[in-house]
Amino acid sequence: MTSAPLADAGRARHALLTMWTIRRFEEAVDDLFARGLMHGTMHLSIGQEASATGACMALRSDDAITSTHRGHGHCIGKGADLTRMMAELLAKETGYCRGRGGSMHIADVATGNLGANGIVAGGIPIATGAALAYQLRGEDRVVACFFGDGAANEGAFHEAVNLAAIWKLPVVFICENNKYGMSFSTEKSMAVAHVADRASAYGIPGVTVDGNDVEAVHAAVADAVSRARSGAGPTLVENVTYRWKGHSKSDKNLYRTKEEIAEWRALDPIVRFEAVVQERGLLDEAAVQAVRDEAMQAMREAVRAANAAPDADPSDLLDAVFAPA
Amino acid sequence: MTSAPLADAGRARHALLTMWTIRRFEEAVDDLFARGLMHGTMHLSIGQEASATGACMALRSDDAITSTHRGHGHCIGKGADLTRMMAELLAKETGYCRGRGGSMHIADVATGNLGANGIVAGGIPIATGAALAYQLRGEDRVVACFFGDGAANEGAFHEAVNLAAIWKLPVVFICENNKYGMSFSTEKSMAVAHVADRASAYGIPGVTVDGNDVEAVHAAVADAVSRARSGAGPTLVENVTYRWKGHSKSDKNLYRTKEEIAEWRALDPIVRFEAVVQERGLLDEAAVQAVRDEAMQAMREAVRAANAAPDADPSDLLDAVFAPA
Amino acid sequence: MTSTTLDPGAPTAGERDLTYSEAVREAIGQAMEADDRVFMLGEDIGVYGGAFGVSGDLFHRFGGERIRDTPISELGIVGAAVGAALAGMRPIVEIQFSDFTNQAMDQIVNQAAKIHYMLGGAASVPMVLRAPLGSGTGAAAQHSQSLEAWFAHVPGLKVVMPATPADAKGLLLSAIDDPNPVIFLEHKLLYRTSGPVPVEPLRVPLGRTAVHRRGADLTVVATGVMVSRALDAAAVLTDEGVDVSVLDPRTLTPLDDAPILEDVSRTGRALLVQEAPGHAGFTAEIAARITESPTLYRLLAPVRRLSGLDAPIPYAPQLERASVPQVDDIVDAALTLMKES
Amino acid sequence: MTSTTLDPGAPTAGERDLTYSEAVREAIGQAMEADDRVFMLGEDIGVYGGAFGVSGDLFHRFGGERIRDTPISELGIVGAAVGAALAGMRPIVEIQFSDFTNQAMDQIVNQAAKIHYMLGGAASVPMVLRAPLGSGTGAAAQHSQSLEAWFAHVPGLKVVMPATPADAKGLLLSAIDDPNPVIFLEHKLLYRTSGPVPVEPLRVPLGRTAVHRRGADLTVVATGVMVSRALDAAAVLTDEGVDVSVLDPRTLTPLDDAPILEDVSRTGRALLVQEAPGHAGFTAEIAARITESPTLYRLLAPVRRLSGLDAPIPYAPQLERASVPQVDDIVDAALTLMKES
Ligand SMILES: Cc1ncc(C[n+]2csc(CCOP(=O)(O)OP(=O)(O)O)c2C)c(N)n1
Ligand SMILES: Cc1ncc(C[n+]2csc(CCOP(=O)(O)OP(=O)(O)O)c2C)c(N)n1
Ligand SMILES: [Mg+2]
Ligand SMILES: [Mg+2]
Repeated sequence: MTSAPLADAGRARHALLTMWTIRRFEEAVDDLFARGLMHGTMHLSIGQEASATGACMALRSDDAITSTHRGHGHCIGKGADLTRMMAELLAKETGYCRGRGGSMHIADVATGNLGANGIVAGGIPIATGAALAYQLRGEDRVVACFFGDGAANEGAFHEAVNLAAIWKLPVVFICENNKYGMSFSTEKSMAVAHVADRASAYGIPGVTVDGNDVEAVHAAVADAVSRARSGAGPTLVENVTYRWKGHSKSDKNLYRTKEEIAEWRALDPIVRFEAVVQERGLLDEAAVQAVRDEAMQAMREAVRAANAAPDADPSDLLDAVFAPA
Repeated sequence: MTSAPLADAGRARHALLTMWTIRRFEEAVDDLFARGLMHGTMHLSIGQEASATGACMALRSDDAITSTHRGHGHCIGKGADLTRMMAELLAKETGYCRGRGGSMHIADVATGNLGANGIVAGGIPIATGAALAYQLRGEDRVVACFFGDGAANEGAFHEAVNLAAIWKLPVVFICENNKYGMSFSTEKSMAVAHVADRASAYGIPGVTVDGNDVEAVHAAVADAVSRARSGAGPTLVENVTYRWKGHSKSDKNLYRTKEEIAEWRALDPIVRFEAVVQERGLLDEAAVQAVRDEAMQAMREAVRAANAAPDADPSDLLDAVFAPA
Repeated sequence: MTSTTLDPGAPTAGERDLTYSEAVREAIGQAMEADDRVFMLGEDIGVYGGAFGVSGDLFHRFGGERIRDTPISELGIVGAAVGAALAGMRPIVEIQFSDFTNQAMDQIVNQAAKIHYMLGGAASVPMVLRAPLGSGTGAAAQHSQSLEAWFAHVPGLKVVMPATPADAKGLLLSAIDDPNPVIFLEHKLLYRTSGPVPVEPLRVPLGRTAVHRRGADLTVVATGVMVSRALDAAAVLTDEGVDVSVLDPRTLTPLDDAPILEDVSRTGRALLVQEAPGHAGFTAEIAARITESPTLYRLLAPVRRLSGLDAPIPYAPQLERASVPQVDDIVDAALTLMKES
Repeated sequence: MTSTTLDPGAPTAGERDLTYSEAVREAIGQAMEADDRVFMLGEDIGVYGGAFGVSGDLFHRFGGERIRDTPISELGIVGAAVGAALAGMRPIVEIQFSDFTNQAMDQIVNQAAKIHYMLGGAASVPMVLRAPLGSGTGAAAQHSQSLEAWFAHVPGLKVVMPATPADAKGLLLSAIDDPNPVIFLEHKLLYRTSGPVPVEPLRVPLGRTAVHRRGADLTVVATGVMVSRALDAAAVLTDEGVDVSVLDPRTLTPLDDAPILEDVSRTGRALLVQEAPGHAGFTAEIAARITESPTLYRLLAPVRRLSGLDAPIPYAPQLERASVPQVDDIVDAALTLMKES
């Protein structure tokens, strides 16, 4: 099942629906934020939907992920409830974190999402540790660890990937290389062409994938997942992609050109996959439209339900610091 | 001058004398410690003398080094005063650090030694920063950064080498791979054969050298130094060597075999270089013996002078915390 | 030796209003003009202008060599600053959020703070680490901490927490001059506040408590954003008939405690306000100093600390507000304290 | 709810003398036997037996999977423990010297401490981080720190500092049981000290101050190695006609302050002893609690802190000794305090 291609109509539809759902979710967040209805800061993954979708579809439901500050897509890809996600962002008691975490800390342990992370590279050692737990218990579960190109310059990346390599842990390191860590381009931050070039330093395979091609992502991650599940250890998969929006809400886009953004918008992973499924006859235009409508509908419903939920309650903040014995 | 080989008598003699001085220094420390006359813990570099010697001889006097917990050899190689070193270890006021630092913190800014370090990999970012200072000021000075194989698994290694690589800083990273980080062998701590294999992750050259061959070390480091000085950026040089003694004074050597130690003792870098210089007719037996005597004599004198010096003075400890404006 | 700023009112000659972030930027610019050894490194401080816009146009004025963008490698860049300082430069590192000093703690604590001492004085590490601290922006637990007490607990570090634009500029200039590592903690809610700042690069010396106002009844000691909240509270309290002093130590190390002890001796009541969690927080040090001094015998009531909850900072705005002292909380605490004696 | 240990004398039935490090090892062994989820990871804990010999033969008893040697990667291994804990295990990480927690601070402070809260309670991080702290071994500034105050200042961490072999065992078992991250700080000078320890895996609950002795004149509060120094000082003081209490909070978070406040209320004098530097150290918290409570009104003299110098720990033995409180210093401080009232 896991490594089945996205070539049957059911899985193709699922991939497309996931990508549309991510897109619509991010757009809704962008809109709510712009209208002053959402608080804090937000890191949107518009343009990167194929990476989260293709990767998560290569996982079993009992596999886990760790995610990042740009984590809404991963969360949705792994099967989170949109209303609880939106409720979290809207600072509601019914949110995934009861309003305590917000965008950068959404987790859904039930669906195997061990958490977004506000710390660049913070999730990489954690993913490694979860994989160690599975290995110690003899379970055949795998962890997919998402991080950005910028994160690959943190010491945490180095230490954790090395641990996973020497212990042959069942983890797949998925770098979403969107060409920038905030404003700093990969040309400037690394003296190698690809983050995947770093795999050789750990004696593990590294592969660079067109991260806007959901099928390519899926195939590469599925291979890496089988490898991990079989006990052969980690793989570093680099999905080359792009974020359309600024890094966060305070970005003025001074470090990149309008042309570059336009070029990448032309490589929209969703438009592209819609064309593929129609060419292959997996879905017709009506079916594609139905997917779009379904995503839009689900999002509207999530925003409505989340808005209606009670605000997060400040009365018991101290109770929540320690887990009860 | 810098990259002259060790093939003339003067430089050969200097190399041999340096190695013998390091050996005698370490033996003296071992002895003083065993007799309860020295305090704390000590990390001896017996067996690794060729690395410190060959590397430091490839440097100009205004070049700098950063060193490690196993740093006596680097310090001597860079030209430190033996009496002040010994005085430091004997907790004397005349020691390099006035008794405040001890073995793991000896520095000699005058001879360009920016300091040993009690923190594994702690010196790597510091070396990088010193190299940045030279580059910013347009000076053609180079920093040689010593560290162990174990240090190459720290995040500090990764971050600092990457910075040096992207900014083409004048630094040479010299890994003294003695096969163990304390008890943990490189076979277990890395999934690559050589630390130098990690250079490719940073887009810099990596070279593995017989670290018990002082000429090979010298040649490799000299190349790397010229490269750095010319503005072409850092190189990772890995000197494969071995420490004869335990990791520190508390090591019971449970993690390696007597046979392995014996094999490496047979590869004594000093015996080997003595044979080379005699074969080549650079020094005759008498000249070699004179070198040995000189080293022994210098050491005896250093121990004597250091012992005679006043003890470090506890009366002004608070004054030394902050540098005066 | 206390510099008394009893009426930080309208700009006088040679001053004009700047925001706190403009004041920081101006100090850096003036220091860089005056001294080639000064340079800055940090993530996104170049063309982006800094995560909080503090470096702004410095990149355009001084170029990318001296306003140096870095990869996301806090440990590496702080270590690079340590090395550059040892080699004779005067680096200023910007860490985007002070929470990420956690990444660089080895270089801050095990290296920068100790090198001068460990080397018996043979070298020093003149560097400044600037980082925004505090909550109030909805950035949640990993982007909102106030860790000043940690740095104060490390011998060898100086620790500065400016509360006004003028202090931000003047203290930063002193920090850059200082031959020791200085941790310079800017409160992110203050960046957009404004006040009079001297045009000239005038230094505010490290180790001088500022007396923002003097009152007869109670001494409030506050740091960072709590200084302006304390001043707001003082205004409300005046209407309630309670006349309070507001003091800001400005530097936690060195700590100029004499003016605090004097003022508390005079009023007999101390309210110590910080945003950080109370447990083992910095105001405990101030409380302890009061208790160790003869001021103890002048107390009319227990010393009170008003601190952030002993909890991480939550995301939701209403939760975040409830987690750290607000003006009302200061007013309430002061009124309660008045009743305790 | 205070557990009073008034006479920790000779072993009783079910006890025998163990060293502190044997007691730690026994706790780990018993926890690992009882619960498959418990495992250990750290540098050189395997065949080497640990930098301080604490893991000893555990590697031979439990094998290299569960007594897992790691590369020198503190951030990585603490993070791996966080991840393993999230995934249902009960990891115990050993950090060779507590100074190297600086390397791992992000995972300790930004991750482990906050995850339960940030996730609204949806997950927890049951892990123990063990690390030796303190000076006295000639290992100098980067291997001798006492950073307990830092951990105490981080909401979400529990902080334990056992002072006796029995406490080491009983508190470690409680720490392993606890569903939260626990920082367990062992003093390296205590490893070879011995005392009676129960054979059974009896828990000493977290959050109970130990009363080692009660005296009429003065209350000494001490932690870590200072507890035994305080007890030695107490014996000397008895000869001088001064009768002191010695209390050890044992856990800094949660802090059981009631017995301390009670005892100080009774004696009227408090001497707070720690090895760490005084400035912003943990005893400031205890001083502040005294000052905030009605105990303030029972004080016959100022509260006194006796701490390590506000300086790094030097290498030379005579300098090192001069840097932290010794038995004589405690005696002197107590006598001085008696004269102050
Ligand atoms: C340790 C740390 N350093 C810096 C930041 C601030 N920051 C947040 S996201 C980000 C850029 C991350 O780049 P990348 O890893 O490529 O992910 P992307 O944002 O491109 O998805 C930065 C610098 C942080 N959150 N954590
Ligand atoms: C950050 C840190 N972790 C652990 C230690 C303890 N320690 C001191 S030396 C050492 C081994 C270092 O191995 P390597 O880098 O190979 O140098 P070698 O001792 O072999 O020369 C260890 C683990 C330390 N000093 N610093
Ligand atoms: Mg990126
Ligand atoms: Mg080694």
